[in-house]
Amino acid sequence: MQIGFRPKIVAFCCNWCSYAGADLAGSSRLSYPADVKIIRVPCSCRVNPMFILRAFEKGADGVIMCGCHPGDCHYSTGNFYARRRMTLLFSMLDFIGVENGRCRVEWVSAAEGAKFSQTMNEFVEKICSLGENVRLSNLRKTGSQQTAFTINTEKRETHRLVGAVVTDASWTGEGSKVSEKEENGNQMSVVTGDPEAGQYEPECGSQTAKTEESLKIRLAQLLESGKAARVLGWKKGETDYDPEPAFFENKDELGAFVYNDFCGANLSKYMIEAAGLDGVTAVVLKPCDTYSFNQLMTEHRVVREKTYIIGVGCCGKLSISGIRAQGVTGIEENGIEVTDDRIKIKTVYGDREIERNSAMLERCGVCKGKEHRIFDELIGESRDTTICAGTGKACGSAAPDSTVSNAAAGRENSGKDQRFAEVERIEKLSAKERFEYFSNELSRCIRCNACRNVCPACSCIKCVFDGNQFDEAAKANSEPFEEKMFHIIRAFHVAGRCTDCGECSRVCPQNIPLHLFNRKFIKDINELYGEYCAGYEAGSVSPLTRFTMQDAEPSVVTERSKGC
Amino acid sequence: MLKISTDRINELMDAIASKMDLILPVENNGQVNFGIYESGVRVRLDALKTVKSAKDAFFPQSETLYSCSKDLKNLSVTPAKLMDRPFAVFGMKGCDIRGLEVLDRVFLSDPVDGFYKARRENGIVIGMVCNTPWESCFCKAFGVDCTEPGGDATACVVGDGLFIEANNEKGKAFLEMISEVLISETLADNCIMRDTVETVSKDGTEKTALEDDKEQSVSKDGTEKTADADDMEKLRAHKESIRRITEKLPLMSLSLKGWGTETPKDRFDSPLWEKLYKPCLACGTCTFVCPTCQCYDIKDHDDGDSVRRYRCWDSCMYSDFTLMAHGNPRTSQMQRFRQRFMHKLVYYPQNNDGIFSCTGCGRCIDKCPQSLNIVKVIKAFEKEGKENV
Amino acid sequence: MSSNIETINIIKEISGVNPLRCMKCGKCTASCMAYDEMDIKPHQFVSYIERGDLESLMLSESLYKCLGCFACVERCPRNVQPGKLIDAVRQTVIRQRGAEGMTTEEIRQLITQEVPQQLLVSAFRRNRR
Amino acid sequence: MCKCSDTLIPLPGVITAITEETPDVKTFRINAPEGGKLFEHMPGQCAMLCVPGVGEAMFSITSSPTNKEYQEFSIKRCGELTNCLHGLSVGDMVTVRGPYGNHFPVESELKGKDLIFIAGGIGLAPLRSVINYVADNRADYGNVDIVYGSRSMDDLVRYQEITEEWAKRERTNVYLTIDRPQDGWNGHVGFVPSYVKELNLNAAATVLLCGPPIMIKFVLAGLLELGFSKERIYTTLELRMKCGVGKCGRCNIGSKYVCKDGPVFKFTQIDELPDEF
Amino acid sequence: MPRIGVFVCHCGTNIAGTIDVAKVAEMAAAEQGVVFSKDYQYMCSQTGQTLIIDAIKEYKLTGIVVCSCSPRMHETTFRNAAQRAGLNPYMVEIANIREQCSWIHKDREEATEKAVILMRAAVAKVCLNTPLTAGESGVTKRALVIGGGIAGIQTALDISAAGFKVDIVEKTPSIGGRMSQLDKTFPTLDCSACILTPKMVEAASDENITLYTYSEVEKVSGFVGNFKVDIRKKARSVRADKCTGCGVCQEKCPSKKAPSEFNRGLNNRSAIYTPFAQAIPNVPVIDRENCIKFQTGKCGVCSKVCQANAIDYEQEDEMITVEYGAIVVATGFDVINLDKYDEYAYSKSKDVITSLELERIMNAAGPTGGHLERLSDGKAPKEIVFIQCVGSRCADERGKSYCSKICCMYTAKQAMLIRDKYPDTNVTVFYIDIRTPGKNFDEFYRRAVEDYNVHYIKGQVGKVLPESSGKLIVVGSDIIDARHVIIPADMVVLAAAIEPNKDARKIATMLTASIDNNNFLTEAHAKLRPVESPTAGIFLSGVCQGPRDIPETVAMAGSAAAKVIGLLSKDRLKSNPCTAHSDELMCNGCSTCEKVCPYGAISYETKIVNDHGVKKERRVAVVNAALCQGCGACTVACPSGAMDLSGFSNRQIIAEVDAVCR
Repeated sequence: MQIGFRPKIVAFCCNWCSYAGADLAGSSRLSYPADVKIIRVPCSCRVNPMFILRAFEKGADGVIMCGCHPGDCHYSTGNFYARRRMTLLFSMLDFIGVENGRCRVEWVSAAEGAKFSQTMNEFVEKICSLGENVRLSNLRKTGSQQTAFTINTEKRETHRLVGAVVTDASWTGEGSKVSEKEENGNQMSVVTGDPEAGQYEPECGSQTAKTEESLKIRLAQLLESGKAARVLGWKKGETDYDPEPAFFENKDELGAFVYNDFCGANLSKYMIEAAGLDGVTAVVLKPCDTYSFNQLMTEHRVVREKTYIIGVGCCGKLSISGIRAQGVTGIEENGIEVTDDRIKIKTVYGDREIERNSAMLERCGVCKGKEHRIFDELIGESRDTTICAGTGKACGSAAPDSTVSNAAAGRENSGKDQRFAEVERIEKLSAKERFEYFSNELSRCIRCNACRNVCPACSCIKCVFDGNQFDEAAKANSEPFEEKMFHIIRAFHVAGRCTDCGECSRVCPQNIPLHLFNRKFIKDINELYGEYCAGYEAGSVSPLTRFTMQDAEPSVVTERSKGC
Repeated sequence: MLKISTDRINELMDAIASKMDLILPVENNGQVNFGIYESGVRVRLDALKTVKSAKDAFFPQSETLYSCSKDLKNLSVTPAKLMDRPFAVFGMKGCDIRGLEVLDRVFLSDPVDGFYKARRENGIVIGMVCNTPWESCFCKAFGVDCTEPGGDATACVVGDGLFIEANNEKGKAFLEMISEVLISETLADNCIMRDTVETVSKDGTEKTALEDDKEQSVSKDGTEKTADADDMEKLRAHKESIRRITEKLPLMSLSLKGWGTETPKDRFDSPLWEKLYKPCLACGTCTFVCPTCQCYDIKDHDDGDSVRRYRCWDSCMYSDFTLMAHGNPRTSQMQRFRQRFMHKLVYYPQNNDGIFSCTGCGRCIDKCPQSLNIVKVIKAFEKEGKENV
Repeated sequence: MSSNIETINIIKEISGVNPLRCMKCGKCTASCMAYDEMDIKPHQFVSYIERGDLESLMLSESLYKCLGCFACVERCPRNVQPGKLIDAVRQTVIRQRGAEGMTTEEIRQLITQEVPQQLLVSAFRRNRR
Repeated sequence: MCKCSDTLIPLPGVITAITEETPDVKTFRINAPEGGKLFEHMPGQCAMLCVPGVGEAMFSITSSPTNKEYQEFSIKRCGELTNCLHGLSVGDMVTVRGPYGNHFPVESELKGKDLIFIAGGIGLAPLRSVINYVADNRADYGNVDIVYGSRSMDDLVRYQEITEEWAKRERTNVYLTIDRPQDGWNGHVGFVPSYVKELNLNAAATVLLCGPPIMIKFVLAGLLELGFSKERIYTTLELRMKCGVGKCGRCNIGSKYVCKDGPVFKFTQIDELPDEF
Repeated sequence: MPRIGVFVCHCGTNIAGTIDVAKVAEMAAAEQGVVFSKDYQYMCSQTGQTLIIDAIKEYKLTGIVVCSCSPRMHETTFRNAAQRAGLNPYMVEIANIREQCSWIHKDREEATEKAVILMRAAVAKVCLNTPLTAGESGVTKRALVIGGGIAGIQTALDISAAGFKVDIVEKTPSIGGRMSQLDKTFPTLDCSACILTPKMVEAASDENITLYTYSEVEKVSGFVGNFKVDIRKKARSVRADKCTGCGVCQEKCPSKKAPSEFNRGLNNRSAIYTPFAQAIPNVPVIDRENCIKFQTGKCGVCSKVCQANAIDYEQEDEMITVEYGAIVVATGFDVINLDKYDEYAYSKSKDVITSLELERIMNAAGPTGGHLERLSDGKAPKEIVFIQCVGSRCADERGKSYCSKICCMYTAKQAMLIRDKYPDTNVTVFYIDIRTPGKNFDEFYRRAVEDYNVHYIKGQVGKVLPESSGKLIVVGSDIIDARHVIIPADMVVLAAAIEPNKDARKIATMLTASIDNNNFLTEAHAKLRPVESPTAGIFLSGVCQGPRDIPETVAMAGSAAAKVIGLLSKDRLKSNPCTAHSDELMCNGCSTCEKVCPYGAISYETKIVNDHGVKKERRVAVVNAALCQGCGACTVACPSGAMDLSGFSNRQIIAEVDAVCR
């Protein structure tokens, strides 16, 4: 413990029990260090994770939250909710590498003055042993308010840069010899498989085309018969890989309708706006989009009666960034031809052929199952697209639309366990490595809010980061910690509501694996509070809005991570 | 003209970095962005497009303007220090450099933005010839020649040689500085120093200055480099091949008829905007990756004892961009969507004698979550123009 | 007297007894099997230690009468453990007397049939420390 | 035109006087800390006032350039910053930067012309600097009519020099009106547009018009009926401004930036712009 | 710009002793928004409050911060002072620099620095306070008393005397509680039934009081003034309106093997029983476990013999929901379980009994008809030994750490009565200290020692050895004469410790009243508010709050009744103004907050919302301020931050966090 180090500790005490316990410790003269400053809140359930992150951001070295013993809460259920929220928050803070001794929850009743002072003494001692909150303060001091790389105008240490690693990138003039990527940079967990992998029954490439045809006919009928005032689907873009979501009002507009392997956008978020228009809107939803629609229905954001859902088969969606990451550029007009396990691309630099899985979206590799959760009719076949992380080959031995047997969202399909493989890999890293990993990833964030605006669960009319209620600079990282706070708080707001549709990672221009935050929360919820899949059926109650008497204590995070 | 073999790039970068800060395309977990050159960093000169343009080096995403401290009653304002040290930005492509010229017209026009001006004066821009233009590039439509990027100096990689030629005085001074460092570092063994007296003319045909410098070609390790003439030939052939490739790219032949200064009056009220804007999410991706977006916001940040006012990028697509206390002139997303493209293709050219505020880099095409972009807007109006004309 | 205080502290340390916890209820003495042979009763040990009167404890017979059955430790409502205190004082006496205690040879002769088995067990236990 | 090193860096200013014009409008007199004016400005120009930590906004400078000792701003309470400003007291400091925007063409087109000032509510503030400027070089201008209306009696911004001095000056007449009859008010009652029609002002004069958007729309229609030409009707527009120098891309109507090419516009210019304000 | 006044209290030397109050006041002056700061000796004194009132008027303050003791002590005092000065009472913030700073830190400089930080946090918070007016809520003019012992009865009588309706809910078939099991009471030795029965009759006949015997409280919801309580009236299987109380059914009932709880299991009772003769209501209850009719379906003797045919086997439990303004907990106490005390052989020998069992034996209506006899062989005991503090004042987990307060007095009473009625019986009492803290208590004890020659031995009993001859060898020690005491006793009476009723914790959870780990309900303030629970509207009467004897219980019952009367006499109650409110511009109507609200205070409506000129129909949350208690669970559940809590708003807490971490 550095000598002379005076930790800054913030204590949130609930007015009825722990604040009274603190007073009792005071009146019985049971001393504890002066570094602890107490903030009174009506109940432990009033402590918003933003307060705790704000305290860390403003230089606190430790934050402790005290509340009544579970069952004794003056508001009867307050501390149960607080217990769940804090457990998930501490688990996330531990996940990004903040030493988990830094935050703690303690239940202190009004009669336990001695316990209060003893807890405070223990906590201060623990924080002193951990020392100053070096990681976060470093981030604040070095990362000045300019973005990480711009030269700050203060002094520049002249030092001889020896041995800067320059990649073996080759840049010869004619015909780009592209440096082979040993690990597909932006598709975190999808490993490029070898060509002769995967044996599938039906020709999927042509299957999507068949689906498109039948979709067009059916949608035209819907518009014709007046059953639907408008149709929400995808419109053909300039090239094959950039279909854009669009509303179609009449038959001839449907000519531009397209449904191909690049239609990755989740259309359920547009249904919020469509709920305001009069007449029925027919919408084309992939299996993973229906989870989001269910969730929006639970939250009364969409109107079921004004929606006609066509569940469309899905063979796993591709993204151009997957193709680009393999150095394929200069694609000619409609030069992409997708078969079920290969993609043939005609480019100005010669023709290329790549593995279909390598361009597939990360979420399709761990698909939750091809069963539509809500639909009025089904068109087209799906094909299992889960990829075993280890072999990279498709594990989909099951029939094309793998049925989801038990209620826990496809525990069967082996692809599902891979969903948390990446989270588990990071959890095994040491706290320091985790912090390095996330600082590095999130330092690329340019605060463009694409992840927030595309997310069907993040559908607030006015986002808390836009208002000045928490006076956060929504647009710029005036404090580098804020990028992390933005992403943690966003993940927290959608915890229990996020259907893991993977849109946030798909749209991130800097390809930050944002889905890790949401999956970490889903994994924790499954482990601590029982298997729960948001949107599995409409009307399900999110784990953060319910509790049981025997929930795990927040200290479970410290025990669990005693290992690494 | 400086030629250095590609596997000695490391020393070149060290040389530059020892003198001044160096910013160049750097890879971080598969994403190539402009970043400061320091040890342990993966340089990716071969990457065509970075996610964010190098605009960040001259007009940073957030930058302190001044901090104002208050003791008891009186306020004291201390402006932030302007950039006073030279720095080099290596590897900017033609579209980025044109983006800088577009920004110059904004920030260097009267009244001059001091912060931007200081960075522009101290910054040395080393352009780079594009090696593999993507299909989303359409810089030719805006008159940007990707083989002649411009900037203070232009670098081009041909075969295993990296050629850097100075385009102006600043570029020349920069090359001299490098060559001194390279000589002093006894690294000059296989790099030929060329001092081109006058700038190489655009079409690169007659280079009078080159002939008489031939005897200066010092090659320490004794391998006699082939005459520099065929280097120049290889360079020209390489540029020619790149130009031929750009012809074949689909979007390069985009026509801008009906935009810029001769935009029809009623384009503002055209019903087409209503159809085009629908999928837009109002996120700020297109504006934050665009090399020419100039809009910024000024906000406060309370540092405890003093208040720091800083400038940060803002996006006209955000809902609170024009929000005032008593209302908002642009309430619907359609108006904001229209404003973005009208500014790029109509208002800016009207204020800056016809130069478009778009350089055709194609970043917004690559990065828009819902695949909306400026090319679709132009083509939509082009189609609409054909129908009812 | 000063050396007294140190020894008392050592005794307190060995026995781990905090005499202040005693509320003078006398239950330890009531539960003591060897009550009659003891000149100083277990509860008095606690108050003597508290007062610092070590001499009379060192000279008292009780040290050798205590069977070490720990009934007093079991019954004490305040968890004062007087039995351990008696052991500690006996240990101090042995330490001060130097090593000329009985040799193992002499002990073997004393052991005859009538010696109760419990005495042997507690004897060995007592001299273990 | 501004002393500071960069247009975005403000100068600290101290509030030397606060006069309460109406329940929600106060006029702040601001000087440099060491005394004297912060900077020179032309009538119609504005400046950015900022309370550190609260916010910054553009306010028109209501004092005339001919006034050498101080600058004045009339501020209506309608947002977070204005609320905070209204809470300040004499001696508090704010930061000011400017002047920004163009100004009424007092030296050029207005010289020697008959002038009509039509103002509604807080709209009188920007016009007041022109009125005082014209007052100080009275000879250069023709006769002057001031038509000023407001919702109610206590919403009338009573700059004393206009009602006392100006009403008495030759070739000048001041017409005040309020929207609805109110006891204690014996002046004209009625909306400004209808009042303008009643006064049958000389159609050749140049009009300087400023007020809430609905009032401008009706007054403009009325003036056109009376035969005024759009060429000679000026107004100031008000949009969200951040930089004040036409760079932050926020206050544009079509290709024109209100803070740089405006805020003073002729209606002919306004017609060319798309109606997006 | 807010104009804040900061007042730093010396609190005599409590604060000034460790904190440099002048420096705190001086640092306060430098804070943004503070226009006046002063330190004074006693802020809560009259002069202190006038200081505040004058400063508010003179400096036109918009908010004040008082750095003093805990807000739980004087927040209302300073709020009233502000109100008297015309300032909204909720523009007052308290910085707790006594309990949480000066009292617990020694180093003066460190404590001063912390006090300054706490002051800064309070100033930062008060700058963002908004004036609040306390809402009003109605008061149901009816009280509920849980527990029908002397505490419950007395409380009910006092409340009904003021004209309010009261309901008593008693778990056992009759009211009377623990006192009805006693024989005589100290110090006046008057017979317990004689003074209790009139009270029970008075309670039964009082038209304001309704008795719900053999009933339990199931669920409590609502808040002070508007409690809604579900009461389960367990099925007695006897029609109360028809039963004449003749008692024939009890005699004739063939099943006699159930142990009588009233007589502490010393004798048995019939399946259909009334606990004791003077039971009120005198209506028997069928104990379904032991009733042959219910177990096997064959018997039915009681319905045959009952002339009033009041027996009704089909009677089921009945749930009723009643609204109350106030609730009094009077759940009483029980004797601790002595199984772990094997040294006294309580579970081995029938002659080792607890004092309460002795009361039953001495009582005329008891199992032995009032004759003092040994339970093993029925002979009159000649040698009785009393053992005090069995389980009390004991630090290990077998017993209780506190002194049970009443054992010394009732043991003296019992000893005196035995010596008086059976002069030839020898009584010995082993004690640690005799505690007789009351009027005529010590004199009563001296009479037992001097007039009735009870042998008091200062010492404890080590062991009680039951011998085959029926004798109990009591082995104790006399630490005054330092002698080993061995008494061959005929009977050993243990003065066992008392603990709160087993259901106290269940009821406390239902009422959200706080409770300590000895299961005694915690009072709002140990000295100043002993009969109220911190939860508003909940009052404590009797031993449920701590060990006490009958006179103190009756006194406490009266005080609890006075508090209840004070509450019920108000027509409108000031409700907590710090309630949640939703900003309709930001509310998504996603009903996440409704799921976490413990009081169901949130409902939804679709209305036209004008968002900066754009009018749209939206589903927005609406908070019912009367129901909302201001816990804040909804504010954190709400993702968009639309839901905020006045008094503890997001911006205020963020400002406090910033001030603390600066």
